Amino acid sequence: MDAGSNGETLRLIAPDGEPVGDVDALGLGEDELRELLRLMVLARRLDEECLALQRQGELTVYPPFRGQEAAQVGSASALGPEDFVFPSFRELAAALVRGVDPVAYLEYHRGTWHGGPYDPLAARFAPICVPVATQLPHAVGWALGAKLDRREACALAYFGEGSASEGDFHEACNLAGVWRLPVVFVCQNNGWAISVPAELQTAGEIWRRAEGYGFPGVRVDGNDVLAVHAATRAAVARARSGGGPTLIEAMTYRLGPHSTADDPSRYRDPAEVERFAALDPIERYRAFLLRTGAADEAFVELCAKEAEERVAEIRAAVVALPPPSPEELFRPTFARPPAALERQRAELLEGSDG
Amino acid sequence: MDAGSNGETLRLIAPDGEPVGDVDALGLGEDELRELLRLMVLARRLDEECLALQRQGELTVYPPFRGQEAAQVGSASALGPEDFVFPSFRELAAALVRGVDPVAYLEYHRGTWHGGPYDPLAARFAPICVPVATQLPHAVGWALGAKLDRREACALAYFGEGSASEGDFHEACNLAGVWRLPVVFVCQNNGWAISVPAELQTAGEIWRRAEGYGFPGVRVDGNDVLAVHAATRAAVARARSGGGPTLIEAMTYRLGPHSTADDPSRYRDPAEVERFAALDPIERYRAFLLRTGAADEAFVELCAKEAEERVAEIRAAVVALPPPSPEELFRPTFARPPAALERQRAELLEGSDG
Amino acid sequence: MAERTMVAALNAALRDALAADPRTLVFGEDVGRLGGVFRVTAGLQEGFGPERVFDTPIAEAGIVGAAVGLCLAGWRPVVELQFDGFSYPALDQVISHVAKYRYRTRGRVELPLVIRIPVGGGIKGKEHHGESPETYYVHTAGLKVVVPSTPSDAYLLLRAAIDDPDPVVFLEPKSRYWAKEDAELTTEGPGIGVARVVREGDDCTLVSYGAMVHRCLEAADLLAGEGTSCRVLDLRSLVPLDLEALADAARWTGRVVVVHEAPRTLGMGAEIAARVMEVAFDHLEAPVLRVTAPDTPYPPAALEDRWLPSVERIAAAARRAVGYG
Amino acid sequence: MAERTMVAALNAALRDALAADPRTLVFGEDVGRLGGVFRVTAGLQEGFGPERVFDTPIAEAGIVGAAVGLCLAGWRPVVELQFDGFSYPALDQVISHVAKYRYRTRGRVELPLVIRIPVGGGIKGKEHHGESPETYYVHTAGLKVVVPSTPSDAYLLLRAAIDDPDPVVFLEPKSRYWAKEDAELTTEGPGIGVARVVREGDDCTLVSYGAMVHRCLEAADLLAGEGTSCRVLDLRSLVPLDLEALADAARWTGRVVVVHEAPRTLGMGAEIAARVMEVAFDHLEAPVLRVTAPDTPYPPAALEDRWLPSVERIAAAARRAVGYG
Ligand SMILES: Cc1ncc(C[n+]2csc(CCOP(=O)(O)OP(=O)(O)O)c2C)c(N)n1
Ligand SMILES: Cc1ncc(C[n+]2csc(CCOP(=O)(O)OP(=O)(O)O)c2C)c(N)n1
Ligand SMILES: [Mg+2]
Ligand SMILES: [Mg+2]
Repeated sequence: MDAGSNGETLRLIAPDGEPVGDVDALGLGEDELRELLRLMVLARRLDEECLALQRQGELTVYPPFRGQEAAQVGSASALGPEDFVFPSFRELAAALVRGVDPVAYLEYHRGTWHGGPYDPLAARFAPICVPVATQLPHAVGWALGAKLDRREACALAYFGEGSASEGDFHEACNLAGVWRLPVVFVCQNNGWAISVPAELQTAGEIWRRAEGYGFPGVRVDGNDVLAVHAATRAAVARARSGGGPTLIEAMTYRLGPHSTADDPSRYRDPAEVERFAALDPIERYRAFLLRTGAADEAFVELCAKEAEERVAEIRAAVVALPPPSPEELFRPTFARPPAALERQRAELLEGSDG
Repeated sequence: MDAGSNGETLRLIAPDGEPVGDVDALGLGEDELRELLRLMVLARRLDEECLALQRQGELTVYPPFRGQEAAQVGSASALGPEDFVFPSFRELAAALVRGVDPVAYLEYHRGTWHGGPYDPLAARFAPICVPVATQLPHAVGWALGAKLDRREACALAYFGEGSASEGDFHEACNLAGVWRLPVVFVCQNNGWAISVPAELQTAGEIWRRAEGYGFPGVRVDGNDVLAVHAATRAAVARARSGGGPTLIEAMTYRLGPHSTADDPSRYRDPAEVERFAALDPIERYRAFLLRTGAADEAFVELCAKEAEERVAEIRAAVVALPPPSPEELFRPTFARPPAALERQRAELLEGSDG
Repeated sequence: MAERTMVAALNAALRDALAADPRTLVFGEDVGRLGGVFRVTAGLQEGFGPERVFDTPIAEAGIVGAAVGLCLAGWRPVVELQFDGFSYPALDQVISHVAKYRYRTRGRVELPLVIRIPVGGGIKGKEHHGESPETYYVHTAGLKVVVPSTPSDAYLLLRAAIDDPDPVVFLEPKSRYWAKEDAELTTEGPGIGVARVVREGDDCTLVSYGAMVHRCLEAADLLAGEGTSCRVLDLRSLVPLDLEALADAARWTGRVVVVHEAPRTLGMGAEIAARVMEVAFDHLEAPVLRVTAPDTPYPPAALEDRWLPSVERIAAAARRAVGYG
Repeated sequence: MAERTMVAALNAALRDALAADPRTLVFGEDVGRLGGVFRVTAGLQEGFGPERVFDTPIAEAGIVGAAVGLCLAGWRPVVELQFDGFSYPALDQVISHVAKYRYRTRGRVELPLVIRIPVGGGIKGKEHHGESPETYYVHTAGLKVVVPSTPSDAYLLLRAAIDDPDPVVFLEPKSRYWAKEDAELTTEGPGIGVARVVREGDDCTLVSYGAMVHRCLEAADLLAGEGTSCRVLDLRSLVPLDLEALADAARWTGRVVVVHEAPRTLGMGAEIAARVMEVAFDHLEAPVLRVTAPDTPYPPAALEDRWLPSVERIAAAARRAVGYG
């Protein structure tokens, strides 16, 4: 478990599915082990469907997460119901794990609502956050609030290796460190920030930055769902018991384009993509489960079938989403709206500006 | 020399003046060694005079640097004429070393001009910079420009340990690291940021942050002028030869108040101040010079006398500084001012708005 | 009524708010042990403990971002940004999150937070210590923006801001911090969104807020001696803007002069002029005039008196308005 | 004249500027290898090498701050901030340094830098991708602020901005990026600070800039069919503002409608209304009306057409102005 913080990359399953670490120490039952596959398969199927929906004009720009299923499922599955997730904009898989209603979530990509289409407080999943790294201070604030309330809960914040170049990353880490707050910072290093490769983003290693803030950093194989889960579980336990923050850097790869508006052929070598496609996190984990006997082929098929059905339902619900009412241009802005805004509403919606 | 980067604090002179490191390796001649004392004595005398001038109403708020003379003189003296300094707001000693006209500099504290009262390009000393850490990206940009020009020169940027909590610190360090730029980041850790002690500012050690950006960090005894000089010289040499940035954390102490508007008795123990006063950088270095025979008592007296004379001149010139002309409300704003601004000028200065 | 400074009134408001609601927190740079560089938070850490009132590292974006997260955890943060010029690093958090969070979450997540900022010039400060940043906040849809001009209003409006379910940017005119005035500390009275006629008059209305209200009153005194009667309207809140009070004043006096420290272009005077024209065009007997700083950076201390609106410039504008046409 | 998009015109301007002056640099997020998320910098890295045209880490304050330092080293940086909503992290550097550096150094240090920002809505973008941030820049004394509405102006004004010795914030209306128009790529013609009458008319003036100029032209067409003749004034630069052109238009038509995408309060319309009143009060036959977004955050894509000024809203306002009184 401590491998990650010595500069080695924590790994429990080799790319071919062979266990290479102490998986038993995790203490996961077979049900729990299988659940991780079910979630990853569902997430991938939904991701594919979102791409299809986008092509069909049912969604606006969509950022696929293919290749990052283990990083998201492994980490989000280590949380308890009291914990709170602060996502960036590519964490649909994590949202699924947390039980966020995917149809509500997809209102965001359909363009019928903004980053908080679901109930963030009920889901314990903050709004989808596009200005990169700005969600990190929010996680810190929430964690401070939890600490002041003496709650045994932690905040988990997702961000990309590109986002880690922003000032907000630094301010958030430093505050979490000096206040010893229950925050788990999960960096999904997927190799690319739109067209910029990680080596043009920083000359350092992101997990190593934690030391400068006085807390541990670990690097994990982000395509190994158990390694991610193990690292996150340890970090969550430390956070909840007053041990302070942890920075986890999950090394993974963005197999798809940055978003449906992006054309990666302009900037990256398809051979690189093929190399990483061979390290697919789902295939690896499926092989692991079959090899260790934790699951059989029937289960694998069941996962696929279930995912198919669930995604068909989601799809149907998404294309049937009603457009927002024009009243929504105004209503959510203030709890106590200024009188002048009420006048603007009347002007705009009732044409009473004549 | 490498002590600093292993977590040890680089020190060449013990607090009692005893050499404890390889001073000869520095290769400084006796003239050069003596010059450092001369500069520190002059700086301190000027600092004292500024406090007096402030009390007499001749300066507005003034931030004294007493206790930090070695950190500033040791670092600034390691630069060549081609290098460029990006100060924060407490670097009058560094400015003196660089040959900035102190009378022009003090226009800032007299309230007759802003942070750039001297010619920053001629002095190779950027404007005094109050919004903390915002000068660090400027240093990075300048260094990028020097690198593109293939000039063997480096930028040296000063900041405090409190300023290192700002996002701009992080963005600047990361850019400098990934572009391998000739920048020396000098953190004067003087223990306090106004009323906030360093341990409430960060749980980490600032010099250690460098590793996360992929370049070396060193910690030096900031009250040891030779240690600071040695660390800076090494960093400057590396920077100029394409080796990239270095982060130097100089451990020192702010013996005075944050500024003349501050009352430290509200937040810090006088015993702490006494403890650090006993580690005075000037006394230490004077003892070293006398002990090693690099200087004698006559030189020490000469320094004091020269400082007295020079400061009297500065004082006389400062109190005689003319107020700025009201035309200066407008003239420096644009090289090509908008016509509307010309109209505002006429309105305001010629009362032509009647 | 006792004589009090605005600093004392603000301190009392924070103290009473902390006492009234255990979810209220006060934090920022140097607000704890020191009690703030202006002493607005003096004694609060002693009174409420270091969990309710605390110092932060120097990280304005982090401070405001943490306040957002605290709201999600059910707290009511009151943060201080130390000076106008040091509020800018937090602008991204303010514009992208504080102002939009309720909207983005369809009204499900409220941010009952207050951002206090000492603002304005006139204290012979260094650069970056005399800025008037209100335009940045007023233009940002989703925020309320409040500026008291007296100790009584400082108390009442800060209590109202802390109680408000929406985010409030609370701008404190630092040149008025130490002026003693008769002041009552009460939450009863006109709240956020209501302007106040601080002097009645018939010939011209001087519209202002914060420190410049006092200069308008001086100008009104001066003009009274010349036989010109000025109404002085203290806006008190810039968002919401009290359009009734503006319309009343414009209709009654037919002449309006707006006064503020911020530079002219897209300073608050632009909005007042536009609104007055919209609501009272037929009553206007002169263009709305603006007495403001010029469109230049805040000058060095030695020049600030020339830059800031003076009593004489205000009076001259009022004379021009009254003599117009 | 050839048909060109604004993207192509901007690309040509950058290319020609890079060729004209070896001190010119182009950098920002994804501007190098990719050629920008809008392809404005396509091919420039190939053409001028990775020292003159390069990608940066995601660090907007760092990018703008580095540009300041590059100016001190004698370079002329042209930086891109990827979207309106991601320009805010750089506001502190812009307000505290870019706008003030020349002033603070008594005119000794010039910052000939250009900050390009794709702005505005109407492209069914996600939140933070449809903002109109001009007020933040226009109010900040020390900056020039330019907004082209056509490919020709995009070329001419960007070349002028890069040549300008003062810092220029160059706002590119992204909903016009891909519209093809007849365009000439020339540096000859009215530069920064000069507005353009893009349609003559006598009854009412529609004042706008950027994308909304085209909507004003459509409204003018519609109104022409009703017998109302509208002048359309394209401001082109918001700082400096062409006061002569505004005064001429207001005096001639007596009725003025300002149109912009930004929310109403302290949007550019406020300044136009105030200025028009100042320079042409006696000629105004109706209040200056503002057709703008409401004072709410940019809405989700499904609602943006309701939020943005529509041809019909513009026409309605013009009818009100013309029928006033
Ligand atoms: C403050 C800010 N600047 C720029 C952008 C534009 N942008 C969107 S995603 C992205 C790349 C993010 O890279 P990374 O953090 O590695 O996350 P990934 O896309 O790989 O998931 C950029 C630059 C943004 N969203 N926010
Ligand atoms: C962005 C910003 N925030 C706040 C301040 C107010 N301020 C001035 S100095 C200072 C403390 C700086 O501490 P440090 O960096 O340790 O430098 P020192 O004062 O010790 O030299 C603060 C908070 C500022 N100048 N800039
Ligand atoms: Mg990435
Ligand atoms: Mg310090």
